Amino acid sequence: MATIGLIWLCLVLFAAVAAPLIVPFDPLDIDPVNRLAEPGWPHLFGTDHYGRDTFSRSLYGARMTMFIGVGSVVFALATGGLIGMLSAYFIRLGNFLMRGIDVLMAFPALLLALVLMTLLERSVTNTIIVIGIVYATTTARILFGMTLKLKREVFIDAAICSGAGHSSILFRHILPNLISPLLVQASFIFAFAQLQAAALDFLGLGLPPEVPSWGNMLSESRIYVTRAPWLLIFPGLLIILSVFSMNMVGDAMRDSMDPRFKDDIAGV
Amino acid sequence: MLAYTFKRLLALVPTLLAASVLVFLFVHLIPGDPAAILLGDSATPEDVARLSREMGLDRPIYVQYFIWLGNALQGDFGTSVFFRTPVMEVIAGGAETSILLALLTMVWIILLGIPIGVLSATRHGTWVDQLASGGAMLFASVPTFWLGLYLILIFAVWLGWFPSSGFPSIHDEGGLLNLRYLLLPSMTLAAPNAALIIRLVRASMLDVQREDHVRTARAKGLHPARVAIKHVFRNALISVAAAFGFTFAALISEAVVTETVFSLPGVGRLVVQSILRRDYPVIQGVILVIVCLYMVINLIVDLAYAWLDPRVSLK
Amino acid sequence: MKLKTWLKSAVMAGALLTISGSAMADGMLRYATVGEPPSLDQQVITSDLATTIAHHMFEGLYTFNSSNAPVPLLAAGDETSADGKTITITLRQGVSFHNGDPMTSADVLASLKRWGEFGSRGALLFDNVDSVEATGDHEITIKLKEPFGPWKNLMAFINGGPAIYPASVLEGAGKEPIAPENYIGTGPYKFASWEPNRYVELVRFDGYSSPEGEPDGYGGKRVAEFDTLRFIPVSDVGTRVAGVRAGDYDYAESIPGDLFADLDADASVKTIVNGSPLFGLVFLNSQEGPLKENFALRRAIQMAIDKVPALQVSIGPDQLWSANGSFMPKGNVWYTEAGAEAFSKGDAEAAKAMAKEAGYDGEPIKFMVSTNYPFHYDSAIVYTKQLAQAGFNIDLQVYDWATLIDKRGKADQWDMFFTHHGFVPDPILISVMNDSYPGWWATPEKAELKAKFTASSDPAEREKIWAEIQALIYEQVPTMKTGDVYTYNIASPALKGLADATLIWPSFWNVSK
Amino acid sequence: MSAAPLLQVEDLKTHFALGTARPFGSGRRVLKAVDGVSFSIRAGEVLSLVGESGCGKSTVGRTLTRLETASGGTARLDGREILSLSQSAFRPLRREIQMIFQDPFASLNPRLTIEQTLAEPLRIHGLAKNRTEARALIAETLQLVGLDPQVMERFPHEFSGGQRQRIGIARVMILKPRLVIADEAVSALDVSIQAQVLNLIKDLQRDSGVSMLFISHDLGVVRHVSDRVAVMYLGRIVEIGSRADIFERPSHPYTRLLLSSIPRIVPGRKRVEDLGEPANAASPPSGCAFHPRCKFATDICRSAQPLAQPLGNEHFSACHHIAELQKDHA
Amino acid sequence: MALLEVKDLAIAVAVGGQLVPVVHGVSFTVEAGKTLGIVGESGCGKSLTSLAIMGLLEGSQVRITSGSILFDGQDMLTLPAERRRAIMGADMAMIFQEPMTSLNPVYRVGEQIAESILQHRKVSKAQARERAIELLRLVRIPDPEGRVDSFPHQLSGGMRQRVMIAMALACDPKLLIADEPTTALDVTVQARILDLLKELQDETGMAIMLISHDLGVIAETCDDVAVMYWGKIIETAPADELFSTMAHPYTRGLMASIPVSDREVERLEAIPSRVPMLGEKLDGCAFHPRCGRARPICSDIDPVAIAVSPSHFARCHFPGEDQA
Repeated sequence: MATIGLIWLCLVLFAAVAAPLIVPFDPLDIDPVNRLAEPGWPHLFGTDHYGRDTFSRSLYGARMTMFIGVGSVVFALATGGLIGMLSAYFIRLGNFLMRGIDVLMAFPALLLALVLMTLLERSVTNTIIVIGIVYATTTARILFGMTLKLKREVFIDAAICSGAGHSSILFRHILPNLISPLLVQASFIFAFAQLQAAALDFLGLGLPPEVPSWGNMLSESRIYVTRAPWLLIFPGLLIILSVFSMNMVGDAMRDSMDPRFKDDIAGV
Repeated sequence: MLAYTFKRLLALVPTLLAASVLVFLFVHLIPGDPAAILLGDSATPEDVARLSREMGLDRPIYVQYFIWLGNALQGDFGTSVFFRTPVMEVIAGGAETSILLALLTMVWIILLGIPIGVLSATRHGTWVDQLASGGAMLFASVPTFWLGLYLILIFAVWLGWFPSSGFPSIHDEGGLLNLRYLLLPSMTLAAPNAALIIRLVRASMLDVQREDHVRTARAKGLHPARVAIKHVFRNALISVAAAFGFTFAALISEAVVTETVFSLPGVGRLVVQSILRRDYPVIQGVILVIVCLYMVINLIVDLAYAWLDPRVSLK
Repeated sequence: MKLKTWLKSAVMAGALLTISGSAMADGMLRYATVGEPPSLDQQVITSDLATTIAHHMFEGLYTFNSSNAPVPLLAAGDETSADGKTITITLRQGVSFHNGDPMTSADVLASLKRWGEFGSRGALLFDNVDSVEATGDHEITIKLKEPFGPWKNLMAFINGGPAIYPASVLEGAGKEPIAPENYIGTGPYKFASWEPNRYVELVRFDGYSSPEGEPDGYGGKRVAEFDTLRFIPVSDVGTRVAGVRAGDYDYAESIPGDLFADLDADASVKTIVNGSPLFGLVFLNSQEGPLKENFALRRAIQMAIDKVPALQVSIGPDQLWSANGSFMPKGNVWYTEAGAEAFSKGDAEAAKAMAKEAGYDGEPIKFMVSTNYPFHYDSAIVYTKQLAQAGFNIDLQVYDWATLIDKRGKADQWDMFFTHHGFVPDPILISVMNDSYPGWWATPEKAELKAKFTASSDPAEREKIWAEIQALIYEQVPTMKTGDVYTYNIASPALKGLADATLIWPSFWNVSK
Repeated sequence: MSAAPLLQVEDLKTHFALGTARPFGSGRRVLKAVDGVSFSIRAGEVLSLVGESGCGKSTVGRTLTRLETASGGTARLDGREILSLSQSAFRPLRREIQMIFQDPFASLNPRLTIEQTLAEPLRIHGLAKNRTEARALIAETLQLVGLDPQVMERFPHEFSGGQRQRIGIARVMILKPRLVIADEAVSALDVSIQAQVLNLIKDLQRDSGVSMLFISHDLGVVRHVSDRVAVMYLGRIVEIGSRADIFERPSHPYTRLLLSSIPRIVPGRKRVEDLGEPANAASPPSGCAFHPRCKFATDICRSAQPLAQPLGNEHFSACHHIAELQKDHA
Repeated sequence: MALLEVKDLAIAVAVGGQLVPVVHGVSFTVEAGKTLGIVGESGCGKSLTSLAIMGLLEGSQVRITSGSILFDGQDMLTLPAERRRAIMGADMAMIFQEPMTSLNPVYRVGEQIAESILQHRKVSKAQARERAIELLRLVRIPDPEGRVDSFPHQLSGGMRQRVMIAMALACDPKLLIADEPTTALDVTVQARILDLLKELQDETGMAIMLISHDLGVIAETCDDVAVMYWGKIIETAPADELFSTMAHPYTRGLMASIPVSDREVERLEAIPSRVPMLGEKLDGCAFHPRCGRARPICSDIDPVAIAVSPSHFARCHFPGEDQA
């Protein structure tokens, strides 16, 4: 299952990178004569109400998916990860910082995103930042916990006894041990970010409407659910497949790193 | 127990205060003038400025905050700019829908999530498990609004089994039967969350299954089903209970979307609409109420946690 | 065992919930609105949605018949003095307010005064009014400074117009809309409740005194057939359509053009096209920025745009739009083609040359549009492409409506913005005629023509002056009309007595189920 | 033996706060893990600290290496007080005091190769000028602990428990410390491996002349490695003396209980009567903490804490009834 | 007839679809009323063997590949699940190494003991509770009426192990399997638990199978001893005979490795190299890589059990050689 997921994600990545080379039409090209054309030739996935080619837009949508996914993952991990790690390590600072995280976490994710989005105006960067902030909070929480645990590890005591300083302990001893849980966390953020971005698009507070993203495609064609069903089915399936794949890959990664599976032989 | 609850409630105060500042700041940084929206398209800037002044929107922001906070502490969140009625009344109007929706959704989540999760864990590794956990993963990957649109199309428009949208109060004509309006929305809302609960129940049961005391229970010669329910599930419930706090937060988030799709007169849609209308007092009020509610739910979850797990001491 | 009983009762409950579907509420009309009205105070609120609801409970002295001519509603008749400066209006007798009080000239006087001072469109008339007095229990006399042609049209237009309220309600009322508990009018339905976020509900007013005569437009006899009118906000258009199809609503407004063919063919819904079109307007900034006073550059922009593809993309089927350059629809007394040949040229080459001549050097032109109205956004996308082809550097800024309204009040923030305009019976009511409307078109040429236009009360002369004004608009380009849009609504076929076309706002007296 | 001890610990106290502070409460509950411990270690000497779980023996070691913060008392290394130094002032001194940890699976960073692990202390204390020099030192040390120097490229998970503990010892020995604190250094190992590592520790100690604080619960191991032994019970030393004194002339009821509880292969063991189970360190009994389990206990034991009484030859026992016990020996 | 007779028991672990043998044909017997000790280092298969006897390998990745387990004349491996469960916890009971985690933290100890009784005996809940209190008294828990309502976390490790024992004794078992019952306990507590087990055996006449890595514990408690190494039993003998004349070099090496508290030795005789892992591949005698006296034959041929005396067997090509 995870392999299929991985293959799909590679396809999405390929589409994202190669979109400008392989799209049959300009995704922004308006063609009022050919509007709402059914799937077929030359419009594989049909056209939308501007007469834009849905297939080309879908390929460009892969690009946005990657942008949003990678962008919010990087933002969330970089800020949330650092806050969580430092908070756990310098516990006094942590008590203060984590309080702030608590406050942010008291806001349900989408509400926080909604308010921030309204505040910042719609743009790709802002969408990434907003979703990044939302997941930075959970990442900080998780990393806080993990770092606290790692801090109690004996090898950290051993490093202290060797005379290692703060930065050495943080970046040489703690951080490398957080890499694989961070990767798992990254895959789930990636998946959730897609759904979150699509929901923001749907509420009209996500990416700018002219950007060809799967969420926008769904949002602007929701009234065509019976008139032109292909406009909802294709982007919808693309989102579901991608989120599903990412979740699968994340699951597989989590299972493979979980020590309890390794302990199976010795543990009975 | 009471003392603990009181203590916890007290500890919420600083968080709430910080949250209130954030809410206030966020809301006031949003571009757009409520006076302009209120007056409509043909109003002139002079009209807008005058109304703005009348509404006190021209005062320094911190003055506005303290006035608002002072009133909020007395349970007065101000008057809706848009509806011209007290914010509390506006929120109360949406509360019925949202609470009923949440309850009904919880019923689905519990009715679907727990049995399927238990089944999946006890049949670990079989096709039943793969179907259940794969299906759960799939449902967790579907955008809520997309699912909602199709549920309306299939069950309301084509089959005509359920109403498509809206929700007349249960105090209206029709009484409790009006709950049928919430069936599709609650299913939409339940789908991803039930999926998460399935996965969680499954995962925590698998975790508990590895624990030593389960081996002890099996060594007593108990029937596997009894071991699964009384020992594995009962203990797994502890971590599942903790997840209900998160589920609730997710529910609020997704309710915003679901209520919009189904045009439910709930609090979630109220937020979106109020943001679009720049109805500051309502946005502030609703968000603050939701934050409070969320914190209280978390407190209840903690209490439930202590009730489920005798190792957790409230003292 | 226990589980089984449980399941059984759950299934039964489920079945019950399903069966007892929409059998109830025959005496209730359920109307799915695009959103929530800001307030129902007709004097100060110009929202169409508010009027759709409110004109069932508030009435003015006049209203429009099906050919958009003003006819008496609360008035019984009127006389204008020979010099055209004194108007005497007699009121209908036996009309009572929803609170049971009889309507007298005191109420009318108070209503007109408040409207004149604070009403959205009151100033248009009252700038010319010398005095208003109650000259009898059922008589009002208005003295004008100069003869003023459009007075009756202004009085008949209830949207932002002189709805008649009891004098008691208006004590101390200012610019701020009156509160819901003061929604007391004379109409066939009276205000029942406003559940924020849920619905606005009106109920039949049993003491209603209807004007006489065959129903014609909004004029003539009005009979409240429903017990209750319920206006439910359903902001998602897909949900509105599904709701009418599924029988959850009897009527839904503002349906996208692309669904017209399907819905028209669908037996489970009835389509009702709006008789009076609305039209899009792109305003240009006359106060600041590159477009200020550069009429040549504005004409270049106008030259670049072909309105037809935008209408195709944003509206869809041909019968729902018309590429009409006149500010008033064909068939209307105000229809004129003056200047309209420049309406939709779409000549990129010519535009490029004109822009060069006007001294345009590629500086960005900020074009604001909102996504709240898909047709604004869709059109703007098409225009932006066309303008880019003609060498204009368009910076398309997409906001939500609230932000756009805020920004357009600040002259330094924009160069063009997209909005739309509802049908108005008199050109004086068109927003561009208002000097302080964002865009701030107030050239001396305009001022001169406007003064002439309002001073005349001779219909033929006023039509002629209007043609000149329209030509001036095409020359100075304070705004660009984008074409007429015939919106349509959908209704349950079960509704009886519904006209085939809506005059301006849907009305539900004389309608039953 | 020289008179000046290498390490002199006096009245060491390490207390932990239990739970979080209550907003309006009467202050925190305190766990007195170590509550007034004094001992000294001479150069080249092995002192064992023995006791059951929760008696605070590991906390003593962790406090001396500054992994825990002392609540009171002093510890002088070569006459220099180390407990009051700031962490940064203490860092150079860490080279002198090194620690071997119990769990060979947890004490090595799984993400670092053996070379990286062993090079770190060299880098920190500036003991190698460059990588070549460091590698030479590492190879030498690995050989010293009985490992092939080739293994330095590998990661910890590639080693067995015994080998990892050897690596842990190498990390300590590479710094040529003056005091090694071995905290249950062999208790996680299988019996056959435990013997190998014990032999190694003993050899290294004898060859380098390093002083050692050997913390263990296993009296067999303790008898095997120590010069002197201190027995701890609930945060205090109840008896301290030479190996021979402790094992042949135990002079505290608790020491006797411990010794008699060990299952023996040779039959004919006589058990000392045990009246109860160990008390909880968070709420220790009044007076002599051992009194609820002691058959000698009288009223004074319930009210007064016994002081350490000298029995000659640096043998001390903290018991009110030392005289009765002494009689037993005769 | 022996109470328990294990014959040629072989166990394998499924790793990635393949079965890796980990216990290689183990045979031994436990006589009624006697104590058999199984001793060995980690990974020798002693715990797997005991779990297999108890029937607790079901559902894991571990499979019993051959052999038989005769308990009271019935083969536990072919018995229908229903009947096997009727024996588990009743005639055959088990206690485990970790008293801290072997009790369900969410139920009171009384409920957990009563559960076992209610499972196997037709009694009312009140009677089961009475019996639970009685059992707590039997295992010398002070204030059993009060303790019966305690949660496990409110008890010390020693107390919890006593509760475990009480639970195991609930239905008067004929055989008690004790898997490292005192390893996690302090030495003074261990002594008390071992004493208790011996006393209970005297009172009830049950047989005990005691699994431990600690030769001292085995020596103090057991009548017979089996020594395991790498999934095989390499030596069996009555306890006194084994500890006086050890025939297998591994047993001897183990003995010499232990530092004891009653005498001083200058240097321990350690067994070189490392303990092989369960499932590792080894040819010939499994101990030959660590055996000081290994000869060519030892690496080629796996020795069979050779009788050193009528009741003493060792799997060594040269048993008893170099006996000190």
